[in-house]
Order: sequence, then structure tokens, then C-alpha cells
Amino acid sequence: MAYNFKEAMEKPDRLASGHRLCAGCGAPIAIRGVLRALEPGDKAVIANATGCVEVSTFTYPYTAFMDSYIHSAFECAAATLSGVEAAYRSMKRQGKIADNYKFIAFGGDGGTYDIGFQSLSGAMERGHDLVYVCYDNEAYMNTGIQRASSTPKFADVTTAPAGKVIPGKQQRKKNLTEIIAAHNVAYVGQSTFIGNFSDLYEKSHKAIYTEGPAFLNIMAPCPRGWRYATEDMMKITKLAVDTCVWPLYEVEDGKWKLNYRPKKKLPVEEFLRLQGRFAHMFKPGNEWMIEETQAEVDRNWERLLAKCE
Amino acid sequence: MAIHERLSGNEAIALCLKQINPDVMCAFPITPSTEIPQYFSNYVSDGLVDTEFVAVESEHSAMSGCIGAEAAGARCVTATSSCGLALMWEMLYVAASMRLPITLACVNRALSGPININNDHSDSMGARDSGWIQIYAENNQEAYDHMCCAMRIGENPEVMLPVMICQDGFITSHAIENIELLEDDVVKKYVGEYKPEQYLLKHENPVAAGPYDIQPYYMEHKYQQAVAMKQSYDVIRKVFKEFGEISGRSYDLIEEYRMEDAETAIVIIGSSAGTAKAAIDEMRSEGRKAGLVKIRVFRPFPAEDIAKALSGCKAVAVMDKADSFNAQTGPVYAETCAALFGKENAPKMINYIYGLGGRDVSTGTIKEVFAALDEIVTTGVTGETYRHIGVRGL
Amino acid sequence: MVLKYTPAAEINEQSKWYEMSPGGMICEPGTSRLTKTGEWRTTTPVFIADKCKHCLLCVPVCPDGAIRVKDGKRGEFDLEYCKGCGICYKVCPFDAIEFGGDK
Amino acid sequence: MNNMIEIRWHGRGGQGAKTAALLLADAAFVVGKYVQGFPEYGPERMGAPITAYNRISDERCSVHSNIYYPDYVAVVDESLLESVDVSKGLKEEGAIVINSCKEPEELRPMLKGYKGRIYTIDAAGISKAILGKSFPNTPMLAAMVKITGVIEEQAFIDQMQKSYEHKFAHKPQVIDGNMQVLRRSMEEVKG
Repeated sequence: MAYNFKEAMEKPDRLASGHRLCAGCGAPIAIRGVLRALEPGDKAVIANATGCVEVSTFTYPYTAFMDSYIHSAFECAAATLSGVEAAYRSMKRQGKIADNYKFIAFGGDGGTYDIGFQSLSGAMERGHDLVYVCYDNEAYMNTGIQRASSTPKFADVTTAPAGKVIPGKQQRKKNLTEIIAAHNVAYVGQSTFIGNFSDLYEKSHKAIYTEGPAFLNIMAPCPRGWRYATEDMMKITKLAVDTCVWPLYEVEDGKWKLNYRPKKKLPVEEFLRLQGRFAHMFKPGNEWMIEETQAEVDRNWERLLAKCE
Repeated sequence: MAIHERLSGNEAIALCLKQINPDVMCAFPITPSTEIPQYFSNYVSDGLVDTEFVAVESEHSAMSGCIGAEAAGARCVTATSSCGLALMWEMLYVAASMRLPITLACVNRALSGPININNDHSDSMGARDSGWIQIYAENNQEAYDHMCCAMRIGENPEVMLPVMICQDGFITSHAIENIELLEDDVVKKYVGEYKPEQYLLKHENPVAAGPYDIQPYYMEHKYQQAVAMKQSYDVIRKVFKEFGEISGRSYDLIEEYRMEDAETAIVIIGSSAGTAKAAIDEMRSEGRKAGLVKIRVFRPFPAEDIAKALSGCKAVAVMDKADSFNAQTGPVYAETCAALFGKENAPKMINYIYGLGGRDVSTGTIKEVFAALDEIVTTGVTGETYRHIGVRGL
Repeated sequence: MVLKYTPAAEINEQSKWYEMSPGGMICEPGTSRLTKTGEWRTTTPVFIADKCKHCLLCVPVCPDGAIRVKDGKRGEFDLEYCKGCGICYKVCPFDAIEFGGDK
Repeated sequence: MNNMIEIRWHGRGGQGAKTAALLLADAAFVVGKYVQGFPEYGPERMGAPITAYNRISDERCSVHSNIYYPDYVAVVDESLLESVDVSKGLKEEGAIVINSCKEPEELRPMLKGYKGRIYTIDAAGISKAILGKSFPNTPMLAAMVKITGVIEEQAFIDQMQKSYEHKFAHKPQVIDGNMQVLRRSMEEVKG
């Protein structure tokens, strides 16, 4: 499905204005980006894990979704949507409903990498025809920027603060995209916001229209948690990709494909420098943190390239 | 025409579910409820039902899946026990607050720890405040009959609450006994189609379910739940009455056994009620005026019915197959006392915690309880109200 | 009594318990539009129509859907909802959006 | 309760004592009795001692407890006599049926002062002779029907024929063997 940017921009929003997410939040950009890939005739049921998006897009009696939507709890968006999808298959088979539906879950990294991990793994393994989308902002933002398994090493977060002795989170970020790829599901993609959003659109379209379970991991920055000026979002996501901190790739039918190779791979400090959560890494004497981070990024990038060849 | 069969409680539930033919079942195995999804998945594999069977990876996901399916407009069922119900805990509340009439076959088993696979009521008693209707069976027949009624109760627009159909693990779930079944078409017709007014897959409009409810709205929504539970009294009575018309077996919220002139009585739930009936028959033959009140429906709590049934008694023992660890009472006693509070001529009341973790309850156990009641009647002294029976060293 | 699925516009903080939809279900799309989040804005973007080439790069980056496209062209900001984050002005290649101070 | 017979089965996990109890309940049900058939459940695995129970009567039995004073006891594995008090609570006017090739009185010393009737049946031997394998539960079932008289013998035989025809519809060759086992067991149980 070729991406026609202008046409895509003219599609009616499936996430309405008036939601209560922060100014400059990355999550609604990700959600709108994914939902834009739905064909106009298709209906959708959206499931949502508890988190910033949930409390902000369905504050009673105001839903921002134009499609049917269900939220049950923090850790079970995937299982909840499994139930919806099973109901659809059953009712469709019995002739109780006629419409065509697509099933899309949205969860933050807390509800996906951590507390919702089992539920997600189960849904992926069972082969439901649904898409699970993680908007990854690398910490539990809804409760106030606590450490997650998605939080990168050295990030200063409220339950792993950069203190006098311990310089922020001490563990590396979990690679969830690869873990889900290891479930041998129909489609896995890692994306973020770049240029005219063709990467996000195309991956979303594939994820939605490939039969079987699909997973999208979308880096969706949080200006409050990452501590940068809201207007810099697109600069940050571009740097994430150009430093190879967040490579754009997909795994389709077991084949790994790199979707974007930076013309010039930038040093990781360019991505780190814009964000307050990494400020302590730039203090004199802490150069080793940046070096270690660079080495980690390089190693992951080489490993990914090897998989994509 | 009734069909005479011999089935275990689990077989009876699975068979009833086959007759009902729900749209979705989400379940995870746990002793002693495992057989229910196991038997049912045979029906699925053999194409005997239209049900989509989702073999989830945990009970938490089972209840989450049920919530998704029921909200989508499907009739959805599950089965569990003990720790499985405990793992569902959070989602039980969510299901009730979303007003989704899911049906859960609960095969009662002790909660860990220590881990134990045998019967008591600590699992479902712990879920008593989750907003579910709870109906308890004495035997396989009642388990089957209650399951036939579950959806008509839960799906009633005045109720819209999930329903837990409970039976005692192993004692009835794994015991083969005689049972009278209804024909498939009779059950199907009686249960009817699930026709919610609003659901996720509705053609006419999208539906958003499960909001973030801020302070100005949350309490009103909880009050709606409270009203629904109150309204369910009459709905349950009506459904039981209608069931009596098709089956010849009529039920009420409670069952009174030889209470007409009873001076001493016990209040009890589940399979031990049957054992107690046999004990009471023996005591009656010795001229003792003993009786029994069996609580069939624990949620909503039939306070008025119980108070009325016990009004002529001198002493009553309330039997709890679960402890509340409040150093005072088990849950059934606390609520029974509340039901009788302020009533004139209320009987003297004691509480027994009994049968935990499969501790066998014989007619002898029941007679011990009545002996204690007789002593209270004779001496006029109630003594300690929080008692345990069947514990060595007491 | 049977509760009704009241439209969102008729539900407010004075609604009685029996006037609210059961289970908090809302049976219509996009009722969030009733919340005018433009009130949160402290800095307001200004659309300079003359400079705009309608490349539309500002459209997908708006978290609030406050930039709408019709016939291939973007319109004015919908200030009823724009929260004033400024992402749009940073991505505009043609300086067609002004936001607070200098770029 | 009038006419109620209570039976306790002792066996080892995997030997079919539970199945025998359920089969007896089944057979009694078919001839019009009210039945209960239930095992005492625990985490027992293959080989561990297990207990199962039957209540059979002309009226529905509401008691749901274990059986402490059985009318009859069936012991599916002779080696249990060493480790389990199989005759505990057994009524003196009742009987115990043991799977053994020994003479009944040879086993009395192992029954802790039990004074009632003792029957033995070489269930393993009969099963091996006819079916080529040891399925002790079928001979034990037949012996229990014979000794307890809970079901009229011919009715039992007829019902089992029907049950096997249904159960072994896909391998009818085993029906005759099993029927032979039942008949011979009823003849050879001794006491």
C-alpha cells in the first residue's frame, strides 16, 4: 500500500480533539498515526491499558475515540482485546454481526514491557488477529516518571534518581521488539515520528492488515519525563533514529528488515544532550557513562544489522 | 421430559454450558475446576457448540478476556477455583462495575497458603464484595439448575451484573450422583439470546467502555451498582420461579429445612447443608427440634428471608467455611448478625468456622454443633461466639 | 428501574445517579470535543497563510488534531483545542507558523 | 437412610480403584438406584494409596462426607494391607473383598482384629488369563456386585454388556473378553 501523504492527512481524525494529554505529548501523535492507516470502510475496536492515554482520552463522559473503545485495567489490554476479537470471530461466524472490524490495543511501556508483559505474550502466542501498539516513553509517566524496564541505563527517573552514589537507572533497556519477534508473530515493527510519517503509516498498515497478531513499538517522547522543550519533539525522534538509539526496522514472516539507515550515524550524546533526564551524564567525570552508552548502542546496532542481512 | 443421568458437578456444569452454547469461553486450568473447560473444549473440538474457546495464559487474562468479549456483545463464560479466582480479583470488580453479565463457574477451593486443593469457601467469600451475584449449590443438581438460571438473572436490564455459580470442590464437582437434566432445546429456549442494548460491535454506533471516572461521577456509578444488586432480589426470585415451571424444581434465595417449629438451627452454605439435613433427620427422630437454613444466594444477601426464617429459634449456629481473620467472626455470621440486629426475640447466635481446606464434615460434626446449641438453650449462656470445629486440640 | 445510556452532552457534574449511563459507557464517538482544551494554552501559534506552501508537515505532528486539511490545504489553527506545544512551528520549513519568540 | 449401602475402595493411583467406584455407581444408576461415587482427592500420584467411595440406595442421599463406617470395603491392591488400615470402621456384618490369590483366612491376621467376612479374588490372575493384562478393577467390580448384592447379578451383566458395546464400539473384539472376566470373577470370588 503506497503512502499518499496528502491523502492521509485529509483523512478524518479517529482520535478527536479535546483529549486531556499534556501539551506536546507524543502518545496522541502515535495513536493518530496508527489509526490513520485504517481503511475508511473498516471499523475498529480500540483497547487501552491504564496509563496517561486512558485517563486522558476517556475521562467520563468524554471519549476522544471515534471507534469503539474498551479499557479494563493496567496489565491486560492485550487479554481484553483477545476477548473482543474472540467475540467478533464467534459472532461473525454465527451471523450475529455483519461489519468488518480491526482490533488495536494501545499501551504505554509500563503496561506493555512490564505489568502487561504476560498478557501481551499470551495474546501474541494465541494468534489473535489484532495489533498491539506500545507507545514507548521509557518510564511510568502516568504515576510520575518512575523507572520501567524500558527506561534506558543512566536515565534519571523518580524511582532510580541520579544521586550522589548511584547515577540513575543501573540496568539496560529491555528489547521488547525483539522479544515479541521471538514469538514468531505475523508482523513486528519498530517506528517513531520521522519526516512525513511514512514509516509509521506503512508499518501500521502492515500491522493492521496482516492476518494474525502484530506488534508495533513506537518511541513516543514525553516532554515532562524526558525534560525537553515541547517544541523539540521531532528533533528528538530524528536524533533517536540518526544515532541508532531507536532503529527503524520490521520483522515480517521471520525476515528482518532495516527500514532506515542514517546517512551518517551520529554520536549518541547528541540525542542525550537535549534531555534533562540525562543531564548528569554531561558533568565532568561522567564521560564514561556516555562512552558506555555509545558502546551499547553500537553493539545493538551491529547485532541488528547482522539480523537484517 | 426430564433426562435422568448420573454426572459429577463439573460434568453437569460443562453439559449445561454446552446446552447454553455461549459465544465465548476464556479459561485457564486450576484444580478442581479444570474439568469444566476441559470437557467444554471437547465440545468445541467436536463442533458441538458455536463457542470461541480462548485458552488464556492466566486467570487474570481469563477474566480480562471475558470482559472484552462480554463488552463486545458476546455471551461469555469462564470457570475457576481458589488462587485462580484470587488472580482475577481486580478484574472481578472491573467486570461488575462495567455492568457485564459474565458467568463464572466457581468450584470452591481453599486459598493458599499453605497450598491446598480441597474445598472451603475462602475463594468466593473473599470476592463477596466485588459486585458479583453469588449462588451456591448443595449438589450437582443445584449446580446445573443454577447455571441454567445464571444468564437470565445477570443479563436482566434491571440487573446487568456478573454471576458466580459456586459449588464445592471435589465434594460435588468430582462426585458422581444422580441428576435430572433438561432437554437441550428447553435450556436454550429458557436461557434465550443475549441482547445487550449497547456493545462494542454494535452496528449503529461506537461504544466506549471503562472510563476514568473522576470524583463527581464515581460515587453515582457505584450507587447504580448498589441499586442493581438490590433490584436483583426480585429478578432472582422471578427467574427461579420460572425455572420451577420448566423443571419442577423451584428455588428461593434461601432454603428452609424443618424450620417450622425449630428451636435450634444452623445457617449453612453448600454441600454440607446436605450432610446437615441427614443429621437433622436423625435428631428429629429423637424428638429434637432442629432445623436448617441454607443460603443459596449469598449476593445479594437475603437478610430479610434469613431473619424471618430464624425468628422462632432460641439458638442458632452460623457455619462459615472461610475465616475472616478479624478475630471475631466469619463472613456469613457477620452478615447474619446484621440481618437479625434489632429484631425482636432474635435467637442467641454463635459462629463456627468449619471444613477449611477439605476438613471433612460428617453428620457427627453437625450433631456436635447442635449439642452446643442445646447447651446454650439449657444454660441461657451463649459464651464465646467465635468458634472453630474440627480442629485438633480444641 | 432500567438505566438509560444518556448522551455525553447531557451529563455533567450535577447529573443525578439515574441520569448517568450504566457502567460509564458512552455510546457516541469523539465526545472529548466537548472539552475545549485550548484553555490550557499559554503560547499561541500564529498561522501565516501567505508563507504556507501546504506541505502539510505540521499536520501529523499536532498532538491535539488542531490542524485540519481540506482539499489538500491546511486551515487555520483550531484554537479551541490547540494546547500551544509548538511542535508545528519547529517542523515548518517555510516559517509559516510563528510561536512565541524566535525560532 | 433405608437400604443405603456404603462402600470404601482402597487402591493405588493408576490402578483404577476410582474408576471401579465410578463404574459401580454407573451400574447401580442404570438399574434405578440413587448413587454417589467419589474419590478422596489429594495430590496423590501413580502408585500412592488412594481411597474412593460409593453410596448406593433407593432414595437420594444428601450426605456429602467421607465414609467412616462402611458396609463393604474393596481392596484393589493386596500390598495395601501392610500400610493402610483397610478394615477401619468396617461394620462386622459387612465384608471386605481383597484382590489376592490367597485364601481369605490367610489374610485375616493382617486385618487388625477385624472379625467379619473376608473374600478374596485373584483379580490380576483372571484379568491376565483372559485379557492378557492386569486390569484389576473389572474383576473387583464384579466381585463387589456379587458380594454386596447391591445390584441384581443378571441386571448387572446385561448393563455391563451394553456399557461395553458403547465404550468399545471401535474395538468390539475386547467386549467378550471383558464380559468373560466379569462372569468368571463373580464365580471365583471366594470367602
